[in-house]
Amino acid sequence: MTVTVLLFASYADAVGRSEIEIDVEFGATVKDVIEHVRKLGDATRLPEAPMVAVNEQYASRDHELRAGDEVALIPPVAGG
Amino acid sequence: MTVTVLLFASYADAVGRSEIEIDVEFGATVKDVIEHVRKLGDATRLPEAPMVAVNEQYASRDHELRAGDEVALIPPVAGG
Amino acid sequence: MYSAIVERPIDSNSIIERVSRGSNGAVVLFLGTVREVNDGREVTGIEYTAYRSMAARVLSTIVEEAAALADSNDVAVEHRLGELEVGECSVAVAVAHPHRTRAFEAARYVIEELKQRVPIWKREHYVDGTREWVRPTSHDANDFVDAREGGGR
Amino acid sequence: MYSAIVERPIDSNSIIERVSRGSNGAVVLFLGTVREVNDGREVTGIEYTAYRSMAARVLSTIVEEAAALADSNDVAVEHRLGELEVGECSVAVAVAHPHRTRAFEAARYVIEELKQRVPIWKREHYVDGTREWVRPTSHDANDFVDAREGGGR
Repeated sequence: MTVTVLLFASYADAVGRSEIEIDVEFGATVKDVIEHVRKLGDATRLPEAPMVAVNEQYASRDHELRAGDEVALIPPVAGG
Repeated sequence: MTVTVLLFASYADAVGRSEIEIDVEFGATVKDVIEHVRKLGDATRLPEAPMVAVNEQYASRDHELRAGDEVALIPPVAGG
Repeated sequence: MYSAIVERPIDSNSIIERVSRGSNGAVVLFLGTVREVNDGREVTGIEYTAYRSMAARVLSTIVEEAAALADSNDVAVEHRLGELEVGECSVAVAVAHPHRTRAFEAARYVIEELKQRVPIWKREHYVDGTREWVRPTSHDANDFVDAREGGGR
Repeated sequence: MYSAIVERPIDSNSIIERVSRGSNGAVVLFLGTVREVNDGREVTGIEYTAYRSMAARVLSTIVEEAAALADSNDVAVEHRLGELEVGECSVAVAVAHPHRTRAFEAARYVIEELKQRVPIWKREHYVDGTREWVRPTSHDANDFVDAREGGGR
């Protein structure tokens, strides 16, 4: 199944892209997506356990994904 | 010796005046001035122990006065 | 540092400008405004009076204390006297600081101390034509004054 | 209640107006502004970016939480994105309430939660021409984010 991965700020710089479509196994979790993305970019700049949002809600590493989910890797936020 | 008594807000209403010159004994204290003023006005509206400032500084009841002091009886403050 | 007792409308922008500098990352502004209802009675306006020379002196002292607390000179306060209508601003406090925690603390300090120590009084005017001197309430943090006054309402 | 992510200058007066009503006696405004020096480096400006749809959603949730906390709907926040110069306002929070304690608490709540939960990032531009994504610092109360992120600087 396909999910959309969004990358922002330093994570977008590390991977060189801000949006990626990736194929994952049925039953894949947030953790699987993170591992996939870390292979695409400069893994030293992508932490093993970044904050992640699935469909705009913060989600845990073992959150199970569904086809079409929007998975955002969220660098440390710095608003304000 | 003479001191000037300043009255404000509800205390001025109680006494009907906002400034009084009074004669007190040498060595008189804030307490003596309060007792003096309570006899001039509606004593039920002038508490026995109001806040007092002498020369613009908050002072205790046993603060000893000097000639020419400005003694202000301060109703509960309500600024802001 | 800036403190003033004024008899004209308060311009909150000018208070903010007094504390704004490029070295500050946070500004906290507090505005006190005249409420239309107080203790269940409908208010048409408020008249503020003061022991003016002492009020100016105490206000200035409080600003110095807040500046010391925040380790910043960017503290400003203005209190208005005279007749105010509902919604009008009676007091404005602004504090700017490199970091927000200090700005919040110092702004809070100024308004709490002002309400406890500055000799200013207000008389509310009610819809029925009566007027009454307002005693401090314990809605917020005025218990201190009630205790010092030895009475309470 | 009002929350918005904007790409134009923030007008603090309009934020105050959104919360001002005759029933409120206190307004607290917080402004975050771009500092000229951060961690000892001279800054010429800041570029704010966001996961915009989520940022708007989280900001709106935080405002609802603050309104519940204060028991008042008079809570407003605006966060700006894009390129900002030193001294410009990046965020404004305003809370009005009949009583000041609640207004202070709710304003503080909004800015603290915003800094911890809203997906917004900033890249500082330095005098030497370099630019760098800013990691949250622990100057104020961002320890929570560092902890959640499992790393820290």
